[in-house]
Amino acid sequence: MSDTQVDAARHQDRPLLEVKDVTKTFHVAKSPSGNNRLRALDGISLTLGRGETLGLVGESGCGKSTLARTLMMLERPDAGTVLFDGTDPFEMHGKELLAWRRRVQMVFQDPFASLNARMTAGEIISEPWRAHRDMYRSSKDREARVHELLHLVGMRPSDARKSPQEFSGGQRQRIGIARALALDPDVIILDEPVSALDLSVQAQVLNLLNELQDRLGVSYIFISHDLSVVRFVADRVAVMYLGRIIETGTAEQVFDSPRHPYAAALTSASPRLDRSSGGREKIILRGEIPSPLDPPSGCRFRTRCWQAQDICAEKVPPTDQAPGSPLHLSECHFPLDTIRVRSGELTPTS
Amino acid sequence: MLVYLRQRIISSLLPLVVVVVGVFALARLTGNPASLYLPLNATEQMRADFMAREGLDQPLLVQMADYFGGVLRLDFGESLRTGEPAAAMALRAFPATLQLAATTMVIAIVAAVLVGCWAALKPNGVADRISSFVSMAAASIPDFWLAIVGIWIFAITLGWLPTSGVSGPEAWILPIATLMLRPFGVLVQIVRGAMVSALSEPYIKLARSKGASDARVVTHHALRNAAAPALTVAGDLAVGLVNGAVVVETIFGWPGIGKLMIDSILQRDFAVLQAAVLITAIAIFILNILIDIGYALLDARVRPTVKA
Amino acid sequence: MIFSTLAVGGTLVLSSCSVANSEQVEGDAGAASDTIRVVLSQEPPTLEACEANLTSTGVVVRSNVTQPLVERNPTTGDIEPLLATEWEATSDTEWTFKLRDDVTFHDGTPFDAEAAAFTIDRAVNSDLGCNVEGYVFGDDDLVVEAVDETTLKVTTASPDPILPLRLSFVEIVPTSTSSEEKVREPIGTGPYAIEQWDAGQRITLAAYEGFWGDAPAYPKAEYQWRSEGTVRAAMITSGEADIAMGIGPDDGIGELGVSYPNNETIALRLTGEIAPLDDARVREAINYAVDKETIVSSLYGGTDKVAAQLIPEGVVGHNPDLEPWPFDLDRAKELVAEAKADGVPVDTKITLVTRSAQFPKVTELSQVLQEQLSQAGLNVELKTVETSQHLQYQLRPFVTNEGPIALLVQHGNQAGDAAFTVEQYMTSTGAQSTFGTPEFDAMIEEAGLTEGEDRQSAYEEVFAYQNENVVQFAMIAHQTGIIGKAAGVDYEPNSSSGDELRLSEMTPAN
Amino acid sequence: MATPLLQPEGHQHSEIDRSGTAATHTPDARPLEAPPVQDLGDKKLSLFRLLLRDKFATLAALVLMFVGLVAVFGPMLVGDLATRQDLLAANKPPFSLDDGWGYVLGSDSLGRSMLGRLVVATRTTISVALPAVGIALVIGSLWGVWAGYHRGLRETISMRIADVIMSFPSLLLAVVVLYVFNPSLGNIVLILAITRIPIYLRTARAESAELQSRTFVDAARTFGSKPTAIIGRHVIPIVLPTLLTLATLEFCYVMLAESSLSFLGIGIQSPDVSWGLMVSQGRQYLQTAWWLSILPGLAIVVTTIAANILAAWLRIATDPAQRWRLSLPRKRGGRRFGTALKGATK
Repeated sequence: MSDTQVDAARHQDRPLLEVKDVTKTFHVAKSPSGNNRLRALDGISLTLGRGETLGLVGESGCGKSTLARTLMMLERPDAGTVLFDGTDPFEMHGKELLAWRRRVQMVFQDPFASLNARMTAGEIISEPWRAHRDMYRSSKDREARVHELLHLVGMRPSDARKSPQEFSGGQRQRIGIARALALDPDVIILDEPVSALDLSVQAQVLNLLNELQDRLGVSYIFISHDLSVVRFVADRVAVMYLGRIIETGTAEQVFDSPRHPYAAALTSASPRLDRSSGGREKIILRGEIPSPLDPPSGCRFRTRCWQAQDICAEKVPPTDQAPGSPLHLSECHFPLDTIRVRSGELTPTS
Repeated sequence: MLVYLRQRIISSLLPLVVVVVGVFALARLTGNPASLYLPLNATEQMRADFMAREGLDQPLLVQMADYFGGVLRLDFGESLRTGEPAAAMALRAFPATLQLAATTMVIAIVAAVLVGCWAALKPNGVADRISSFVSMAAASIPDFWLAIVGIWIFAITLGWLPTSGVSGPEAWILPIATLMLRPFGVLVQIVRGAMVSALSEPYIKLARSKGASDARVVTHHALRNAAAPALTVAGDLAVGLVNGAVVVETIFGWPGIGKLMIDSILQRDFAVLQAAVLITAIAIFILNILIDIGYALLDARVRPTVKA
Repeated sequence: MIFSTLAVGGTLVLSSCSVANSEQVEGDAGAASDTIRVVLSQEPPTLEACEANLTSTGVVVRSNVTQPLVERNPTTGDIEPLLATEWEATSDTEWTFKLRDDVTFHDGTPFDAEAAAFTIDRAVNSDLGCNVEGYVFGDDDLVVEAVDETTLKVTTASPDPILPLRLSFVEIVPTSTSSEEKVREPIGTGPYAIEQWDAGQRITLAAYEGFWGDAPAYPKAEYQWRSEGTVRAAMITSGEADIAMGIGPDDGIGELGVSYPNNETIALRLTGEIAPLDDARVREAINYAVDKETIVSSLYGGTDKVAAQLIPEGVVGHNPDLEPWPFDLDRAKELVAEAKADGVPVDTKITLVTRSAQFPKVTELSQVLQEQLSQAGLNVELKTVETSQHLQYQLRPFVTNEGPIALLVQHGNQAGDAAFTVEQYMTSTGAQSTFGTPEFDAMIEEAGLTEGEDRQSAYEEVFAYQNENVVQFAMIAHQTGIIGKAAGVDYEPNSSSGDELRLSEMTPAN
Repeated sequence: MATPLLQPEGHQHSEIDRSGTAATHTPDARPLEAPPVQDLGDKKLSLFRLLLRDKFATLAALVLMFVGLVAVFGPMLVGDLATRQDLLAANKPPFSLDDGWGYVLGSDSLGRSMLGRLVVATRTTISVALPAVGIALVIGSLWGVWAGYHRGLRETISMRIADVIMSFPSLLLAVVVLYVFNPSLGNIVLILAITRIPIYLRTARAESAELQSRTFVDAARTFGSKPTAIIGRHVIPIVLPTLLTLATLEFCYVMLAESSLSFLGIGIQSPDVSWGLMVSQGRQYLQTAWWLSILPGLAIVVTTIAANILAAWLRIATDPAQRWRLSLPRKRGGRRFGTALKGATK
């Protein structure tokens, strides 16, 4: 972390990462209604501060992974901007782009699929340097750095010679984290990093991530469908539904006083690490998630919302600030602070 | 799927044209057919007459334009050799090849699946070793040699089967046996390999430990996994057969498209060659599309995503 | 009589049977007695009568479906009456034919002079491009006139002593035949009519009840075709066919093979104007170097005959006194050395061009020839080509820029007269001749105008002169064909069987 | 009907997630029961040692080595034995020493030594089959991997070109090349190579298209690795074993195709001689001199089987994920040969 430029950037005020109105559409086989455009991301905006962990939650298929892939430039957005330190990586080329790559890294969901089984752990961890030839030029330096990284993620230097098959899932994910750290990034995008692991191992890896953040000062975007995990690591949380972020705020705000009915349902369903706030009744949502090919008009959640009214079908709800907390935003015609969150009342009556 | 089909058909049209144009041009590179069709002592005048009559005195591009003009009117020209319409000759020969190829592939696939599964149940067992050797040997015997040995043994020595020809079901046995050896040999290897992989997957082990019978494990679980690679290979093998089993057709007097093609090439019977190539090319494109569909049905992973 | 060998047995009665179902399965024991099953080496491209001089067409059509006015006796070489009973040259250029009056075509229409005139006109004078036109007639048209029902007059542009022989290739068709285009299934006057042609599979003929001559022994005939000699042989041994054409000596026919002289002669044709083959000593050396005796005895089982000239015995003009070149390797080496001493570039690569599958064991023969010529000290390279390419070497204009070429040719004189050979192969401008001399050309032209005994001796001299003074060829052998014949059939093949397989000469053996 | 909000499985599989990570991975499989492998520092040495553990693979390797040696040195040893004709000693049966060791396998229809001809034919056969397979393998594989990696138009066009080649009558190509040019070894190699390119092209494309959506390839992209580097590091090493196995099957196919060309009269031309040509020319003599076609046929079969066994073995030995299988005690050794081939062949 001796890069002075990075240090300098870190002390400025503006957020490290700023995403504005990003939209991504896929063309797929036609649906029954004749639509072949799948809007995976629909006007996503979010920010990420230095040293911060942003939790991104939502059900499968809501666009979380697409967002992650877009942030990693694995997908190109159709509209909107991604600003990293004030510059748009999608405008970059050549060396500039390569330098940006160094600052943003990713840890993937499946520790079995994300490591090439034909390489040793050492080769995997040092692979990023093959693209960044100016780092650790000599093989000796590389070896030393690999050992250092392995140590950092809690593994032994001798593990460098083993191939992924010889490790457990947790160990593999550690290797994945070490690989992400190899380029000394400012931001690591963690796409469901622990969902493939046993519960006991999950905790170890989460602790490791927290520890690394403390030590290295990296920012995380932590994607998960597991609310309890997000709550454990995230400073701020964004909730996605059908390609849109429908609520953001600090972890406390979103978890303890959700304003969007969907966020409320989501948080109510999560087994909580911390039971002190007293048991809330689980909200059971009716119906399936609508197909992203044919999203509902107006508010996307209305088909499953128990308080949907006519206006929800007609107008897209505006962004709404929670009273007294300007950074707690939600998109709902009838945010939940207008009604009482009480057991029983929220349960759909049908 | 329909979108995919339409796109695939449209994108296959151009290659079809390329094939026919290529055949058209290449065939004419192989020299002038005049001396093949005229008596040895034909005069220059007779040669010139022949060329003019067949339109061969025109520049290549003019000939090609004429040809494609005819094709658009479904007129594929006439055979130099027999004077019959070329399309009729090709259409007459093609079913014979198709029937032979289809029967061969069905039998080869069924036999290969049975033998392959049997071999895979006990890797490196006696059955496995035997089937490995037999199938590899089967795949590496020259077909014309085997055909002649087959005739020698089964038609002459034993008198069980007719030597050749297309009369009666028993006349199919030798050609099919000869043709299926290579597909069978290759497919046994594929099926066996894929089955061994599939059978060592944890979920299969689980099924086995739950007491599922071998047959059930194979048919319900492993075979489905093994089907995708087998389909790919079987498809390519079938393409080879549809393109004409020249050697087998030649030996057994099977009036198929492969024999027609080689005769047309050697006789410089351009119109027939073009018609034959066109019809097989269309068949191969259809077959390829069917393979893609089958593959997509089997394995969602490779279902083609159509991008605008 | 014409068909002296024809024996009419009790099977005649069977011919009154109605047309049996054509899907008769081969090998059916019942079929053997009334159907003669023939397996050919290829499917006839067409059965058009005016293309009948093509071997693959003629073998089915000639003398079976259609008949000419006169025919050549393949054994004696004499021209014998068929649809014409007698003929004479009424002037230098005019011939008059008397025709039979008891003949009908398969469609029932009577055969008369008009039909004969129509046929000749159609085959020789039309724009159909008939193969027979180029094969037996020159550029000049014939004037034909039907004087009355049974009298036909044919006038040639210049004197032609062998016009009847030429006309023996013209198969007579009725006037209802199209003269605009060729006809795939002709109507004729022969003992058999075409019953059905299952393209790609078989052709069946049925005996014509109104045939003017003796009814054939087999009421039906069936032709199939297989390109592999071993398979044709196997069909005989397994009882699936009665007659198989074009069997090779190693095709495994065994006892059932009947060999016959097929009028084919093989030889090396040398490009005599390209060094080193422009030196007569080198050409002679090649003749000495080829061990014809061993080739014949070892490769061809002793049935072929060592050749001294391009035509075999039985063809008008054959010189019985001509001796084959002896095998004398030392003499060959000596000649090459002499030529070399005189500055002839004997090291130049000579290309030995052969055509694949032209006749049995052609590959083996070409390798033997290459080896033997190399022994004599020549530099010989083998080149095997397919038919179409081979024709570029065989016919004018020849392939150029390939240096000296020794072409392995197979020449068959179907017509039975040396004129058909020498004009093609020996004159300096002959379509298949690489060089000649003016004296030789004059000699050949003179011979062409002679008749009878004179013609015989004139051509005998031509062949002797070729061997002594020109040496364009290194003769190898007169070939023998093998026909596979099932034990149940009596048939004696002759030199024309390969081109004209007379079904009516076949009878069930008892 | 109510459904649980959160799907219980810890596996995200959305329609738009095109990563296609192998669904066969159970989310939390324990490491395969792979016993620790000995230190594989010196790969070559250990490969050799692994080879010796497998009788069949060793035998196959020996056979291939023998064929290779014969191809390289054999023609020198037999001298003119292969070309010396003796029409009077034609078709002598094999396994008799009456005419010396040179004629131990009998003589052919021109009285040439079968042994000598087999040896000379080995060189021709190998020098047709190896380059033909090699050229098709290299061109087809690289092209296919490239097309599959980039997908889109490049993939579509490549696949249509493959369609064109596959539906083009290879015999016409053969006749054209042999007619317009000469029936030389080089041209035969060229024809066989061109017509076999689509096989590798299709296989490599399919595998590569699948691999390019794998997570570890995405990971490599996030480092900023260039496509060529990713193809070289992640795609080719994984596709290669399949392609090599395919190539050994193709090796056999090419030998057979060459013999079929000979059967049709447009293959290797005398006086050159290959196994395929010997089988083709010897077929006439099946009933009178069986050895003329059986012996070269055996050579083809034995070489093919050996190549296949070795390829199957090599496929495992070069795959770190499977290599441990080879070091197991004998009776448990699972896939000794004939492993999964995803490759396509014809």
